[in-house]
Formats: sequence, structure tokens, C-alpha cells
Amino acid sequence: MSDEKKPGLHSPLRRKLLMGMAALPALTMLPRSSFAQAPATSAINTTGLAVTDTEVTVGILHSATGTMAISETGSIQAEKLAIEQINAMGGVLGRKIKVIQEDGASDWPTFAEKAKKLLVNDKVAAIMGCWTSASRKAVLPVMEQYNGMLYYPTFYEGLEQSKNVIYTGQEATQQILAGIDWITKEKGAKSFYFIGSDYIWPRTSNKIARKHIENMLKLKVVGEEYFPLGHTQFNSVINKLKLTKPDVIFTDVVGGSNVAFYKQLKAAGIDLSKQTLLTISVTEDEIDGIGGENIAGAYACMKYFQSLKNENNAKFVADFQKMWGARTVIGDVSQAAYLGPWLWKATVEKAGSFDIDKVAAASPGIEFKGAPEGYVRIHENHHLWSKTRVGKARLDGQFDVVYETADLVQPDPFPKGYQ
Amino acid sequence: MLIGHQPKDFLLAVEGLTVSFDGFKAVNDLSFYVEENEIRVIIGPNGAGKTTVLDLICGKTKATSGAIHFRDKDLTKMKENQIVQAGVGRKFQTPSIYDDLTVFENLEISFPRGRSVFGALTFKRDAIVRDRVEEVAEMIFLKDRLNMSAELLSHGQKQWLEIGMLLIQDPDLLMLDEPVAGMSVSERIKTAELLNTIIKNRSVLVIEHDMKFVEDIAHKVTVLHQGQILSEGSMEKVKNDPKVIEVYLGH
Amino acid sequence: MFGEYSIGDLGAIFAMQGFAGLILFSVYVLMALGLAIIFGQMGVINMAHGEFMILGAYVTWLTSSYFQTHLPSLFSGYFFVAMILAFIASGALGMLVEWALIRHLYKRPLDTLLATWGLSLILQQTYRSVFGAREVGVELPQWMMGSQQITDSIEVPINGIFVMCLTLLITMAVAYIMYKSRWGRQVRAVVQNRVMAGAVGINTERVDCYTFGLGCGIAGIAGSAFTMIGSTSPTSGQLYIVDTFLVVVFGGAASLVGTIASAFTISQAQSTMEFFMSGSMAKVLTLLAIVGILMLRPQGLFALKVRK
Amino acid sequence: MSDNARLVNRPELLGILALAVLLVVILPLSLDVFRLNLVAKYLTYAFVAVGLVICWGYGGILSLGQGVFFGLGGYCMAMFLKLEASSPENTKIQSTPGIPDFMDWNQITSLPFFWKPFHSLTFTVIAIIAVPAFFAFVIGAAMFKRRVGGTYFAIITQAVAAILTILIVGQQGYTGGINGMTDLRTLNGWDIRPDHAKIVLYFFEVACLFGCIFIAQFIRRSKLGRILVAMRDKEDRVRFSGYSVANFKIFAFCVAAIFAAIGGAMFALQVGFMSPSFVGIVPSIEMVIYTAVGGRLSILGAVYGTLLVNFAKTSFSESFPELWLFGLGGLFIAVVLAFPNGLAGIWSDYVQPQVDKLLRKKSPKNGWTDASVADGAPAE
Repeated sequence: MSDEKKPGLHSPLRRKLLMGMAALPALTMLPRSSFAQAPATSAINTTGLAVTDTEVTVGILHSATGTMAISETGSIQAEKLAIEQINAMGGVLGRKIKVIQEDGASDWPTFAEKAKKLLVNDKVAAIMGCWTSASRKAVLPVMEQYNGMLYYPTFYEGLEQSKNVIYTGQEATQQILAGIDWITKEKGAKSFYFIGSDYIWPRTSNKIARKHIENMLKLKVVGEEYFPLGHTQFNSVINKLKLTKPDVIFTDVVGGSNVAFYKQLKAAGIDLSKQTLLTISVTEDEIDGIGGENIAGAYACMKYFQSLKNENNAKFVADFQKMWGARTVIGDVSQAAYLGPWLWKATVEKAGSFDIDKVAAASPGIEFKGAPEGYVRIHENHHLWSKTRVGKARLDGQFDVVYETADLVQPDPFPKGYQ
Repeated sequence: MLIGHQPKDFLLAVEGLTVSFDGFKAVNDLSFYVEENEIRVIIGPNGAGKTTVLDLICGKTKATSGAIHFRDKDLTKMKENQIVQAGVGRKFQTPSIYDDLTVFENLEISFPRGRSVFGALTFKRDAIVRDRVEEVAEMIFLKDRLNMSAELLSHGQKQWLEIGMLLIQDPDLLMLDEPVAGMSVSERIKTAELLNTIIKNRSVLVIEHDMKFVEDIAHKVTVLHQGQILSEGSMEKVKNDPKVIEVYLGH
Repeated sequence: MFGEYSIGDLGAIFAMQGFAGLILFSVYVLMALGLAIIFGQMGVINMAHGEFMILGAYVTWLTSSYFQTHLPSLFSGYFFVAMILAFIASGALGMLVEWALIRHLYKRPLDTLLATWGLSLILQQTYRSVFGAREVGVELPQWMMGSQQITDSIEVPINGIFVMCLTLLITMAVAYIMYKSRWGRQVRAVVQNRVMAGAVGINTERVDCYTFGLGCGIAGIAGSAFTMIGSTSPTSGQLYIVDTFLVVVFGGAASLVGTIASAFTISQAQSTMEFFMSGSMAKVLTLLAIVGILMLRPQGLFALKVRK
Repeated sequence: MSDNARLVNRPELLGILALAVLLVVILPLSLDVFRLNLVAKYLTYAFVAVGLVICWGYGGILSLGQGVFFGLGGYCMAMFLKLEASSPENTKIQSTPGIPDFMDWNQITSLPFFWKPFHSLTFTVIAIIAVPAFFAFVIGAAMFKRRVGGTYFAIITQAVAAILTILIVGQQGYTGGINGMTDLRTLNGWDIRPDHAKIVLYFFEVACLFGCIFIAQFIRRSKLGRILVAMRDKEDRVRFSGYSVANFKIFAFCVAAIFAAIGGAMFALQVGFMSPSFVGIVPSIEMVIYTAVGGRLSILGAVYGTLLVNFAKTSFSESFPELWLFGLGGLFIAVVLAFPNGLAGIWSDYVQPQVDKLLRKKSPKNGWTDASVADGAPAE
């Protein structure tokens, strides 16, 4: 109903499409008593969720404090933007989205506790949230026990699939394999050196990368190193790099360690315009802290870059910076977080109900053509079909997109031959 | 000296005791012997190593070399609490009592029973303990203050309490470091009286400056100077030793 | 793993590895010096030490931004200005904290630990509110980046050399202040006998205040220097705190020489092990070794046997 | 039993009864299951806090590594629960069914030897007590025999916490890494997840907590408690009264470790997972603040302190996440500077005199303070 208040929010074509999608279930399921009337609450909410005639409650669950606040802030911002845009368009099934935001405080049990609060006390229809695997793992049993719906934005290690979770980021094979193939071909790489933070995501990602490199490409991995989270001294491993001279340095170092690693790499005279480095953990967000001059020339393997050239993205970046400040940068995860509310809206409207079971069942096949990264679709396994891209870091902290897969890459959370 | 090989005749035999702190020899090749029921007073100018000798005997400081035999035990190889259990009690120069506990509890803790962890857990305050505590409290003039927090006692009363804590341990060798220091005249008199009663039936090693007091109680006096024995013998003999006179007058 | 490399290669690598160890050594010394003064001389456990370092880092960041926008021609020299400002800012905050908090707690060392931990939480949240939760990137002048070619195959990072020189300078300054200056004698007098020092006319309260301020100020310089090699975010300070305390304790708290020796031992051990095994295991083994040695020799490497 | 060995005096008895009424009657009746489960989670920390009263308040040993013991207890419990949750039927999609999921992800194909005994609940219960006690004994023996205490000990326990965290995170094939052990489901076939199970577990936990409170109270009232106080005051004097100071410290440290471990095991049961984020330095120090807020010398105070701080944390972080850290930081400082005896101190300094006054007016002969002063004394 308030669609017209924000003219130019989306291109006219897409707006029609979205309107059509929104109208479809309403047309099929409800008596056409009046043009603008939303479906009756009793019909679309049979399980006692917090849905009224005018409102539907959704939870946002990220860390606003603690060590992870650095990373999760972007996701919160993106989710709020998406929800505001959806509300400006009239909401979901005629209901405005009301947000309850909870702070996970970078502490996994707190995540579980807050997730439970959102589901049990607030009866939210969906939760946009979590960032680290650990927080997701803590929340997952809660989601399954109390039957909630979680939209999880981060690229992650895979090995998981749940009725109650939609994974809007890439799982490991989706993110890594195409990038490694491309860099191998482009740079004629023969040897790889892995450097990662010591926890499950880098280890699993590196395992998949290693299997791919050794078994599929028949190339060599000459080193694999892990450092405790928060480690800040990398001179020894940099010397090892100098000794082994790998064609490609493949990194998945996270957090504050990232900054230290690239600064010391540059200081040690490893010039990223000559030495190929492929990272799967550095987005525009991280470069903010690392400093563009320290990482320029490195390649990153993601599904989204802020500099991506398409209409959706231009609009998204403009809206995002209008809402959160012109200097705000947008990384891969923020974009994936932005998809969550939109995918949920589309799914609810297709299912014609807020009921979790119906939403979960209706999820496969849901498309979102307005995605900043381009077209995405939910797979049977609740992950997204999406393209993989490689970007080359520029001095100004942005990436030049140098490669993208021709087709959408199928998500494969339990990859055969990679375990 | 004479019968150093048979330390059993002495209660305490200190032989060739040396301790050095970072090169400085606070006690240097010291030997002396204390007999059963002997009252020995150690005197000497400041820094002579008197307190260090007591520290060495009770295990607070480890000797660099030398031996300390107590009956048939070598104290240099034992821990503080084992030395106490062997029968050596020590009073410190400044009153060392437990401010947060009552007088009764202070004495009770020193009662020689239930000294292991398990023993302390199952320790019962029975009639024997209570009677003994009261008896000692009477001796140290604190009977009416048993339930008082020890921190509220006067300085002199704290000294008495610590003496009482030693008394209840019933040690064979009692070591007192300046027991009347910092006391008022009346307290001093009472303390001398107290010491005279408690030194019966045990050996005592006292450090004291108050010559009047020394003369009253000492069987034998040892004069220390720069970590070594300057003179030893009866008070009369020591007083007339020219070396002692020189050291004391020299100051 | 060495089979396929030439002798020259290996020599170069070992030279560079030794250098990496020296850089780590310098980093540890810088971190630990301020703490060694505060903990060693005053017996105060300052859990907010890391936050004082990060204050220095933020000051550096602010200075660099200021020079970039207002004095771009002088940008290449801003780092020296930044370090002085970092020293002043951290030192001043340190003195304020000493006055408001620490001086009430000298008789309760364990309580200073809790109070300064509370302080560290407050400082972290202050940084987050003021500077944002994200890391800030400190831009360095061009001359500090890159590396110096020594031979064909040996090159050393310039910022590493810079940190080493800085460490040397500050260590010498601290040694001079503590052991040669009148003020240093006062500090040591207060450490040894507070009452006596007061009686001979030393203003012990002021000495305490300045000592704490000096320790915090050095932490500020360390934080400033670490913008070259590490990250600057509200929580970065916590990364350093355990390492720093271990260096000080391992050295024997009351001795500057001990602190330096222990920083050297730990850094060499860590950097050598890191070369042969994964960083995680190297860290665990280093920490285990330190804890193990401290259990056998609790007074640390360099503690004097003193007469109590 | 003679009067001195009486376990509690009158005000303490009233305090314990009040706590019992609060935990057993008021909270379960007034809170929904979700909130009650939160209380249960807070109470798991109360075990640690009670242990710290003995070890820190009485023994003067500040351990900044209680998270280590909380974690060891919790992991022991979690290993048992995880094994039960990883039955071959539940894990048939794995390449090796019957082992925990995280092992499968890390290419471990058979259960490591040290996991095997955790199939047995009896072994697990023993391990929950024995493993932390053993660790505490080793650490304590090494440190206290060499007279390491005070600040040194605090720093070394911190380092131990750091080591264990890095190890758990690094050895993810055996420990679940940073994710911890999640998705714990049943205890000997009994589902621990539904609401009614949570309520049963809550009462079980409260019972255990009171067990620990009584043990702590027994220790406090025994001569050992007085020796701990004496030791904190004048360690040398205790030594020269013939006690092995090290042994008593080791004992206090072990008791605190065991309590913490029981808390950890309860946590795994209540919350349904265990992760290395409870092992590290930050949670360990937070646990100390619970004790400090309650009053480091008061066993009951520790429980109230834990509940209060956690309740404040939850409600603050819900409404003002930014303020929470300021609040927590301020709490640390305030407790240290202004209220070193915490809630218990405030109670006995300000509230109790008022209460006494009221009571005296009503029945002049029945003064509580008389009882408490006379208690512990011989003459009665």
C-alpha cells in the first residue's frame, strides 16, 4: 500500500514482478472482499506466531558487542535496510515487519539463549542472524527444537543442512572451487601454500581446497599452517613462504590476525602484484582495517563485491550508503544478509502463510531477482544457487571483479570426494 | 666440639652453619649446642645474625652449608611444619597472630592436634581442647578476652597471645625473638613473670637486648658478632670478655 | 624439508628467521617494559595494560588522519609526533587512573587486578563508542613500508628495523631513568621501603603517580609502534595481555634485565618452533614451557635471593 | 556434637532457608520455563562462585582459571551426552556412523581411546569430579609447594586457561574445536530438551547446589576454615604452628575446582552444549566478579551475586547493549573500591542492624547477634 511512497526504490519492471509475487497468493487463497485488504491472520498464522492484522515480528540476532561486533555490524545494517525497504513496499502479506534485535555479544551460549527467547517469548516468524559457525551451531538445536526459521548470511564450511535454516551465503565448495580453477588457469599455478586461523571454517575450507588441488587438478600443496585466533606475529610463516616460493598463497585468516598478516607480508617485501595470493576471508569490510595499500593486488574469492556492476547493485549500494553513511563499505556477508528478509518475504508470500513448516516447504525454488549479486535461487538443500566471482583488491579498498562463473554454481554442503 | 658425633646428649646441636645472601655471609661457620632444659640467650649488636640463626633453625631460611641436629633429626632437611611437629616452637619479633580470629581460635589453631588437612576437617572442639585453651589463656592473662577478636588486643597482649600459642604447642625447644620489645614497663614485668613460668621443663633459646632480663633468666649466653660467635659462657664470663666489651663499647 | 634448497638459500632463510625472532623480541620488550615498571616496581597488576596500548594506537591513527588532511607535506614525519602524543595521552590517562583508582589499592594487589580489569572493559566500550567497533587502518608513510635488501637473498622489513631501534632507544631511556636519575633512585627507594622513603622527604604519592604514568606512557608508545604490524580495534589490547604478563613474570618481576632476557628467550623459542610446526602448536608449547619452568622456578629467571 | 561444630548459626540458617524458598518456591512459580532455564544457567556459575568463596575469600588464592575446571567438568558431561546423541541411527549420513559429527568432519574414522570410557555414565560422573581435581592437584602442588601465591598464581592460572583454550580450538577433531559440542540430546535415554525435563534438571541442580553450599559451609565452620583464614592473614605463623600450608591451599583449590566442574557439568545438561568460550580468561575473570559482588566471604552471597550480575547482564544487554560493558566494568571497580565485602557486606553493615532493631523491639530476649557472637566460642 505504501509502495508509491518511495518512488524509484526498484526498477519498475522488478517492482511489478515483486508486486505480482506478493499478490499471487492473496488472489488465490482469499475472498476478494476488498482490493487492499490483507489476508486474515487466522488463516496465515496457525501456530501462534507473533503476527497481528498489521504486524509481523522478526528477530535480528547478531553480536553488537564483543569481538565479533566488528564483523556483524554490516549484517545488522543490511538486514535493517532490507526490512525498511520491504516495509516501505507494504510489508509481507500486508503486514509491516516489526524487528526485535537481540545482542549475541560474541558469546555462543548467549546466542542460543537469545534465539530461544526470540522463538519462545517473542514468537518471531523468522530470525535473521548469526555470523560465526560456532554461533550457528549453538543456535541450530534451538531452531530445530522450537521450530524456527533462521536466515544465515555468512559463507561457511558446509557439512550442514537443516529444515529450519536458509543459508544465504556460500558453502565452501561453492566459494572456493571455481576460484581455484580460475587462478590455476590464469596464473599457471602449480603449487599452493595454505595459511589459516585455527578453527573449523579454515580447516574445512582448506581440506576441500587441498582435495581439489591434489585430486582434481593434480597439483601440489606445499604447506598448510594454522594460527590461533588473534595471533599477530607472522614473520616465521612469511619466511617459510620465502623458502617454499609457492605459486599461490591461499589464505583464510580472520579477524585482527588478518590485519597483522597483510601488514607484515607487505613489510617483508612480498609484493602482491608479483606474488599471487588468493583469499577467501577478506571482504571490503576487512580491508577497511587492513588498509588498501597493504593488500592491493591480492585476489579474493567471493560471490559479491561492492564494485559489482549491475543495476540492482548500484541501487543497493546507494540505498545502503544513504542509510548508513557514505563511507560505509559493503562486503560479501552484508549482501548475503540483505538477501535474508527478501527471500523470507518471497517465501511467505508463495506459501501464503507465516507458518514455519509451510515456509520451510515452500523455500526450494524461491527466486530473488532483485539481489545485488544478481539472480539467486534457493536449492532443495536450503542453500542458494549463486555465482562465484574473483576480485582483485585495489588501493582504495575496493575490488575489480576479474572473473565470474558463467552459470550459477550449485550448492553442495556434503561434497562427495571432498570429505 | 667435644662430642659433636653424639648429638643425642644435646637437645640442639648447630655445627658449621653458614648462610650467604648473594655473597654476604649473614651467618658464618657457626657452631653451638643447647642442652635439655637449658636457657640460652643470644645477644649481639644489630646485624649480628641473631634472627637469622632462629630462621635457620626453624626452617624459614635454608642453610648454605652446615648441620642443625635436634635430638636425632637433621632440621636442615625438614620443612617448617615438620620442624614444629618435631618440637621446635618459634615466636617472631613482631607479634604474629591472626587478627581475623578470636583469641580462642588463635590458641585453638595452635593446639597440636588435627594438623593434617583431613584432621583439620574432622577436628572437634572437645573438653580437652577447651580446658587446655582456658588454662593457657589464664597463664597469658587473656582469660576474659577469649571471644574477642585478636586485632582488638593491645600490642603487649598480642605478644602474650603469641607466647600462649607457642605454649599450647608444648615444644621441647622454645625460641623467642625479643619477647619484651615494645612493651610498657608494667607489661614487661608481667611478661618476665610469664616467661619464668613457661621456661620450666624445656629448653629455651632467646634473643633479647634487655640485659636485666637476660641476667635474670640465662643459664648461658652466646654473643654473636658478624655472623660468628664472639664469646660464649655464663653471663659473668661474657660480661668480662674484652672482645665483647670492645664490640659493645665500639658502638 | 630442506633437501631441495641450496646452502645459500638456507643461510638466507636462517638469517631472516633470526631476524624475525629479533623483531618478535623487540615487540615483547616493548609490550613488557611498561608492565615491568608497573608490576615489578609497584606490584600493581594492570590488566588494562593492553587498553593503554590501544589508546596509543588510536592516537596514532588520529594523528595520521590529521596530517593527511591538514599537513600532507609533513606526512612522512607524522609517526614521531604520533608517538610523542601517544606517550602523553596514555601517560596522562595512567596518572589519572592512578590517582582515582590505584592509589587506594596498594595494599591489595589482587584487587588491583579486578579493578583494572573493570577499567579495561570500560575503556574498550569507550573506544567502541568513540571510534566504532571496526578496525581502523593506520596509513604509514611510504618510507616505513617495504623491506631493505641486505644481500641478494636476505631482506629485512623496514618497520621491523624501526621497531628494533625504537625498542633499543626506549629500553636505554628506561634504564637511565630507573638506574641513573635521581627520580629513579626515588622510585627504587619507595619500592624497597615506602615508610622510610616518605620519612626522608620523598613524596611517595607523587612517585607512585609518575611511575604508573611512565609505565602507561610506554604502553602508549608500544601501541603506537604496533600500528605498523598489527590491528587497531577496541578489543586488540586483549590479545597482548597474557603474553605480556608471562614475559614479565618469567623474567622475574623486579628486574628489567630479567624482562629483557625473558622476552629474548620466549621470542626465540616461539619463532624457532613456529618454523618447524604450526603456529597453534608452537604457541601451546611455548606457553606450556613457560608455565612448566615457572612451576620449577617460581621466582622467574632473574630474581635475587634476598634476605627478608 | 558439641555446640561449636554446629554447621550453621541462626542468621545463616535463615539465609539458607530464604535462598531455598527463593530457588525452590518463588522462582519456579513466578517464572516461565524459558526464564527458569535462564536461572538454571546462571546457577551453574553459582557453583563456581561458591568454590571461589572457599578458595579466594577464605584461602586468599585468587584463581583466574576457574573456567578451566568449569570447562573440564562440562566437557566430561558433554562427551557422554555427545556419544549418546551420536548413535549409529542418528548419524547414519556420516561416512563413519556412530562417532560424533565433528570427528566425522575431521576424517577421524574411529572413536579415540580417551573417548571410549565416556560411554559409561558412572565413569563420566567420576570423571567430572576426578579430572578437574587431578588437574587442580597437579597445578596446586607444583605452585603451592614452591610458595607461589598471590599475583603470580593468578597470572599462571590465566596462562593455563589460555593454553587449554588454544588446545581445544586447535584439536577440533577430538574436541569439536571452537564450535564446541553441540546438539546434546539425551541422558541415558531421557530427553533433556523438553520443558518438563528442564524443570526436573532445574530442581536437580538446585539440590546439588545446596549440597555444595553445605559442604562449603562445613569446611568454613571446621577448624580447616579457620586455618584458611589464619593462612590468609599470617601464612608463616600457620606454618610455625605445625601445619603444611601448601596442603591446605591445595585442598581449597581442589574443592573450588570440583565445585566449578560440577557447575560445568550442570551447564552442559541445562544448556545442551559446551564450548571453549567458557574455558578462557574472560569468562574466568567474570566468574570472579560474581563472587566479589556477592561478597567474597559469604557463601550465600556468592549465589545471590551470581544471580544478580547475570540477571543484570541479560536485562541490560537486551535493552542497552552499549551500557552493559560500562556497567560491568563499573561493577568491578565499585566492588573493589567501595564494597570489598559485596552484597553480604552491605547486608551486614546496613540492613541487618535495622532488622535487628526491629526484632529486638518485638522480642528483646531473642537477639540474633548474640547468637552469632557467641557462636564459635566455648562458653555457652
